[in-house]
Amino acid sequence: MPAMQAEPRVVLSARGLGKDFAGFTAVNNVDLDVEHARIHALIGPNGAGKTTVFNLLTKFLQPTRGRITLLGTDITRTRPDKVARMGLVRSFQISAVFPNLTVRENVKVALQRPNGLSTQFWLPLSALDRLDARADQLIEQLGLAQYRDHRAADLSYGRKRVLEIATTLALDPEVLLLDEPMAGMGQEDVAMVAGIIRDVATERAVLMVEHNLSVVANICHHVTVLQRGEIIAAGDYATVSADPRVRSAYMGTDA
Amino acid sequence: MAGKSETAAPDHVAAHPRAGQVRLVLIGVALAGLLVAPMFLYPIFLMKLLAFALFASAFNLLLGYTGLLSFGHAAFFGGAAYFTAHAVKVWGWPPELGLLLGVAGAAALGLVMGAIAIRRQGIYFAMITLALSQMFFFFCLQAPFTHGEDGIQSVPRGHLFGLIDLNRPMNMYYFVLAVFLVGLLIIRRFVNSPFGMILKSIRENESRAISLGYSVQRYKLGAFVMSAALAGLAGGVKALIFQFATLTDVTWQMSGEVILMTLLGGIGTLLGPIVGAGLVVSLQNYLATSDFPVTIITGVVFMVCVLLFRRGLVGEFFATRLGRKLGFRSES
Amino acid sequence: EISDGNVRIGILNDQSGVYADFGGKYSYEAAKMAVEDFGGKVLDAPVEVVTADHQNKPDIASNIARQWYDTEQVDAIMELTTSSVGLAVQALSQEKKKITVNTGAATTELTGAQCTPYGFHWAYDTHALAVGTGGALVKEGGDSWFFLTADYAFGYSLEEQTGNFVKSQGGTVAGAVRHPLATTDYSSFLLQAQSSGAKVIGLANAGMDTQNAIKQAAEFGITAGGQRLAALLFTLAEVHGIGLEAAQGLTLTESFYWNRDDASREFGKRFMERTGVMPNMVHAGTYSAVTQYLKAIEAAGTDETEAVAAKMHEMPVDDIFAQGGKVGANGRLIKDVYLMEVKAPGDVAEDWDYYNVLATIPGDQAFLAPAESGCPLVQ
Amino acid sequence: MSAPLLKVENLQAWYGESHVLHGVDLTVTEGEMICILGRNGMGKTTTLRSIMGILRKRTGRIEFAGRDMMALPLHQTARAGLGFVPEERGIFASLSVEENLMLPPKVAPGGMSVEEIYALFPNLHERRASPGTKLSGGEQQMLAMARILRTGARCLLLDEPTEGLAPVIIQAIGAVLQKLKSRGMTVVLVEQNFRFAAKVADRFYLMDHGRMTAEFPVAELTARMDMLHRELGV
Amino acid sequence: MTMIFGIPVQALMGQLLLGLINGSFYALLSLGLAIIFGLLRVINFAHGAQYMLGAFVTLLLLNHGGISFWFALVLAPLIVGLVGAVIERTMLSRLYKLDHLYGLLFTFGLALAIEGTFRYLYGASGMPYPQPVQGGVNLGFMFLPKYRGAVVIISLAACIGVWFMIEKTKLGAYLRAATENPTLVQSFGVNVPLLLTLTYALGAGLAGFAGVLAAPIYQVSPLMGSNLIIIVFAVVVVGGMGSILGAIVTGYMLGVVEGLTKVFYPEASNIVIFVIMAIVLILRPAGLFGKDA
Ligand SMILES: Nc1ncnc2c1ncn2[C@@H]1O[C@H](COP(=O)(O)OP(=O)(O)OP(=O)(O)O)[C@@H](O)[C@H]1O
Ligand SMILES: Nc1ncnc2c1ncn2[C@@H]1O[C@H](COP(=O)(O)OP(=O)(O)OP(=O)(O)O)[C@@H](O)[C@H]1O
Ligand SMILES: [Mg+2]
Ligand SMILES: [Mg+2]
Repeated sequence: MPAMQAEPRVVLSARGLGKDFAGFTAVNNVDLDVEHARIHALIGPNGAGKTTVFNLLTKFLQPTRGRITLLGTDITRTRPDKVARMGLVRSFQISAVFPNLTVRENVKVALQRPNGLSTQFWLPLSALDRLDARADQLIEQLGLAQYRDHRAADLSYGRKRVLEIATTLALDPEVLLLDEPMAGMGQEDVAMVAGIIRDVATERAVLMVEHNLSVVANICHHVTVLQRGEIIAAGDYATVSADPRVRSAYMGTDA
Repeated sequence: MAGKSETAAPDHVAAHPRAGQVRLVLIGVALAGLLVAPMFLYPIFLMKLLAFALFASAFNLLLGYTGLLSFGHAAFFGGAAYFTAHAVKVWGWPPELGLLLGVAGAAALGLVMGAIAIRRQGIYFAMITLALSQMFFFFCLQAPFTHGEDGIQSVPRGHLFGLIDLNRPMNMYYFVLAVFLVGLLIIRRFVNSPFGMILKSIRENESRAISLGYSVQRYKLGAFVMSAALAGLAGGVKALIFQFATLTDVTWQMSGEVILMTLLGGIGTLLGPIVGAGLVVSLQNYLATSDFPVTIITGVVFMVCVLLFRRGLVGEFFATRLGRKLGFRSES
Repeated sequence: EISDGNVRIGILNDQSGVYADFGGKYSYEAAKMAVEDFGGKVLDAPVEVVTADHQNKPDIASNIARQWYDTEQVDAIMELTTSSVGLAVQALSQEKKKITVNTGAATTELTGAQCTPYGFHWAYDTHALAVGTGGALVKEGGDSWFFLTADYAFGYSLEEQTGNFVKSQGGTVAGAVRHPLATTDYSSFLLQAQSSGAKVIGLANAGMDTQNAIKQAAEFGITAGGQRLAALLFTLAEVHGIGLEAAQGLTLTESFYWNRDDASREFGKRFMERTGVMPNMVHAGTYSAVTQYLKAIEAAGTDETEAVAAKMHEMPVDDIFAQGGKVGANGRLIKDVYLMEVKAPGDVAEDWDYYNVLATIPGDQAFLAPAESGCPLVQ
Repeated sequence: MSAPLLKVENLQAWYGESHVLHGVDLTVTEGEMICILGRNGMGKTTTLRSIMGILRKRTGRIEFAGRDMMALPLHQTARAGLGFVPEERGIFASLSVEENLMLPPKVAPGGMSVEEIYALFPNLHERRASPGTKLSGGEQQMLAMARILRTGARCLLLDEPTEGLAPVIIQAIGAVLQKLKSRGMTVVLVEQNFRFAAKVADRFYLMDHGRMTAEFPVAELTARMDMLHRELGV
Repeated sequence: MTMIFGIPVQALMGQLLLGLINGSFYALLSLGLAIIFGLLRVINFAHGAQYMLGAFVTLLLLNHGGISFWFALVLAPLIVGLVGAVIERTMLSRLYKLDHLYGLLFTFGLALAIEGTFRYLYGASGMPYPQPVQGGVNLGFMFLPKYRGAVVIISLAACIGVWFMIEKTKLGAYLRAATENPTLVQSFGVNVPLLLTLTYALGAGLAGFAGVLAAPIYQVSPLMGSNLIIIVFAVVVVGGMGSILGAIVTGYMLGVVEGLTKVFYPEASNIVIFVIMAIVLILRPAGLFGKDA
């Protein structure tokens, strides 16, 4: 569907994307366009291939078929760290932080790269002090201020997810890929994170996998539904949730 | 090598406000001690100690700060010893250039070995470095320039910058001391730099570091080459001290020895490897004249360290109240 | 006149490895015996013997030697089994201006290109072995050779000199294969030697290495297949080690045999009482070397290196080990060596009576003349 | 009411130095399904891990089927009839799905048969030959539950079984739990998904900072809605 | 004489056969290592020492107990296995919770201590062990000592037996699962600590078994294992760490390759295994038989 309305606003797009694992097709013929300043949801039953699509887009996996374009550049064969430097940053389904660094250091690790401070092995650590202000601002924004100097490992699961989002935002990415950002979070955190996502999406594109349908309904502009690796529906939430195939494959009868 | 399930000691003890000054005084005392030591102790022994302390510190740079356990560092240490010895003895190079060649050679070797080894992690990495260094060992066994079992003997120490006669023990000692201190400063800066920060985060969570846009392999390789080069510096110096380059320095037992020194002193502390090297070298010296084989003690110390003092002597001290009061921290 | 009031002699050799029987602790005993026989004192200063195990590593050896000289007032180091160690310690000793008397190592380099004014080579060398064992076998028709060589200075030297000697007698060398020190499995080397078709397989190694090679050659039916083994460096200790069953018929060269004359028999018995084994040429050579060193100090009236070395070069050697031995300007002791054949088990009259002496090779044939040795000191 | 099957008194637990449980009391009767509600980090998971004996640094009393569980080594707790489904699922990468399923030894008769399990979770049947961790997150959750159902455990400790699952699957799991209940299985459920829990549980505990702060039967649910909204932000 | 690439066929066949004999030892040792690594995630650096222990026990049994080789072939591995079990129970088992590297370091120390002790007691030089089977068979291209032939057959049988036990039984599934998450497996009611002890004992016992077989060929010496162990590590890496089948196949294969190298380019025979290892790592980091990590 929306494939053809390719406007200049499309920042990340995939065409005919496919991935086979030893004879098993996890993703097949997926077309996707992620647009600037919009939140795009990828939903579907477990095992539909959502995380795999993420891995393909961020190049953690090599696609078997298809092409991926980021900001007009073909990245089908690019290395994952390069892709990240081009502005496509992801979070992980299983939370990913640097456990023995403090919350602030976690954020600063991310801030270091765009600031060109990462390869300097001849500078003292205090060269990083100038990142403190920006780091603290992000920490504050995500409500982690009181944990600023705690080791990430000591945070609860939900807070680790929040920290991960903070780290991701630190890179100020063009495209943000969030894999189940609300999983394992309490209700108030969900609301807060949803709000943050909505805020940051005003100046960048967001693609997220989420099972929390009320969040999807509230903040996502566009929804793509995957099943068995293929797209079965796409459109805004109202359209998609009315689709009988989606209802039977994913939402169940009383959603 | 962050012990997976060891919880860090709670950071309740705040450093004493004057801890910084106390540490400076301690460093000053240590330096003064090093300056006068050769008046009281056998200079060759002291030089050996310094060379190994530098070697262990270089090794720790890799293990303690990137979590990469190399079981092949002897290749750099012993390899550089050969390069330096050959340059000085056969080509007649001055000692400083010979050392430079050793460092460059070790770095090049590190680049090749590292490029292959960093493709894998953890235990695999250790095994691969071990095997690669063993390959280098057999190369050294057979390459004509190393003179196989005979080694490169009677390496001249020469004159430093054409001026200072290194054949005089005191001159040689202060030269070795200077090299050691410079090496240490380089290491210190390296780990406490923005680059070092990235290394640390890679150790903690590699795929997250990738997703943040870091080319993890290059950072690791960078650290590996740096560590190899410094190990090479130590090896080159050792060749000049003993006027000998030999197979002993490229064996895997040597790789094990440097791990022992680091582990015994404390992984991830700047001081640990130095203390560890000091202990191991003294022990070997002490036992060299007795009938009792060093390897038994070495082995048992190894086991005890792993089982009981994983933080090492220095690490354990840092973790005590006093250590924390003084504001010491270990990195792992 | 005696520096630091005493004379210390270091016996540095392999005490736990493949050459532990070849020299080892027994050499230390021989040195102590020599000191006791000399009266325990020279010029009224006590004489002491210290010892250490160098594990066949030249670096360990040179570190020990350095420490002995620098901190433990050692005046001379002797024995020094294995050539790589011998060369390393001799070079270091020259720098430190100390005397070494080598009884354990074989290479002619010690008194050849790398000779020093204070270095002496006492018991035997690769040239003597080549002339002795090599010559005997060529004479018996073994005119094509294949070498199994220990991969270090000693092996090369022995292989080269024996090969040259064989060629000079009209024989050929079919090839050689190198094996690391302390190899346990010789099967693939032996197989190569076998397929070379050479009549003689020259074992250019020593100690336990040679013993193993001989045993495995029997296991793989090599001797049964008609090829001969030449154990180029094989002494009484190794013969005892593998037993007469395996060793019988071997031709070998030694510069000492305890059962040769009354003096040697008397020495052998005393040595046996102390150690439980009969001495070979290394042990007897060490006894002789220590004795001669002490005599030289006495003659010089000082233990100052230059003076003692001069006396050692000048004085003839006459003791249980050498009769009328002369020391060349290159440091080489020139004395007779003996070609032996190992007896069959049935022919042995008493314990340790393992040899038939086939020939006595005069010193000037067995050893290179100082002028031909390539030693830069002899011009 | 029959005697309690599982009884926990004054349970305290520590992670290293940090004191996480401060005296948990809990009773579950045979055939009952209870649910522990609570915000992140309040100690729900820790409670289950302590009961199971995976977390060894603990004090207090734990009694199961009349036996004192505190002194039992870990492998004996399962033999006593407790089954645990961890939050992180714990699927084995080096085993195939089927091997994962067959792995836990049967500890008592009365478990489900493999056919029943496959009928319940068709996804697993389809992917039975592939390596365990190559399953999607949801499939792994199913597998983690499925393999305990085989063993004949009398009491299941389920840690957030619906986390990350699609609504249809959640419904399926709800149905499974109903079915288990009808067979007389005892279940201790830890949930964040309050709507789901409301459908299956008989009784609720509310957990806050390492203590149970409230306990009420399902019938009082509507009456307590306000309090729950406040406590959980539902 | 027929030639292949300028090498007499006779010499070629002979070296191949010798390679196979060496390969038997590689296979047995790497099998034990792979089992211990695969299931305990411990790189057993003490494997060489345990191999040496097997040989020494055999020698001591003969010298002090008059126990024959064939009986020792059963008894010595059991003794070594028992020693392994004690080590695992009292010390190694404390390290599983930690980074796997600690296991490597611990066993490294253990190896030094064991070898040092034997060196202290018996010296560094080898002690001969009489051949249990005398004589040999003339194969035309070479004279094969009967005993060495037997070694190939015995080791092959042992490898297949162990492989079958681990890959084809439920025990194997427990072991593999326990590698990943021992606590969870234990929470299923499996006595994991015991399982791990037995596994380590099995691995050590296999090393001891190889040691017994080696005694008559290679001399019993304290350092016999440390010379071999690094090569065996390379074999395990090439085969794919933890892959049981990989360890066995690669063991024989590399033995043969090494034999071939001795014919064509003898200088490289020490290095060839490591070269192969480097190439395999570049092309297939997980090893020939390893699953992608
Ligand atoms: N391995 C650990 N080491 C140290 N502290 C821990 C560990 N695991 C959990 N904690 C801490 O213990 C407390 C209770 O954690 P627990 O996992 O039991 O909470 P929970 O209620 O299950 O939360 P969630 O809903 O996020 O799973 C938290 O504060 C957490 O930070
Ligand atoms: N590396 C792999 N090898 C083999 N199969 C895989 C691999 N990774 C994923 N799969 C399979 O691909 C399918 C899609 O998995 P994926 O993780 O993308 O699902 P998902 O949509 O993210 O599900 P969930 O919502 O449960 O996380 C699953 O059936 C999974 O088993
Ligand atoms: Mg997913
Ligand atoms: Mg939890």
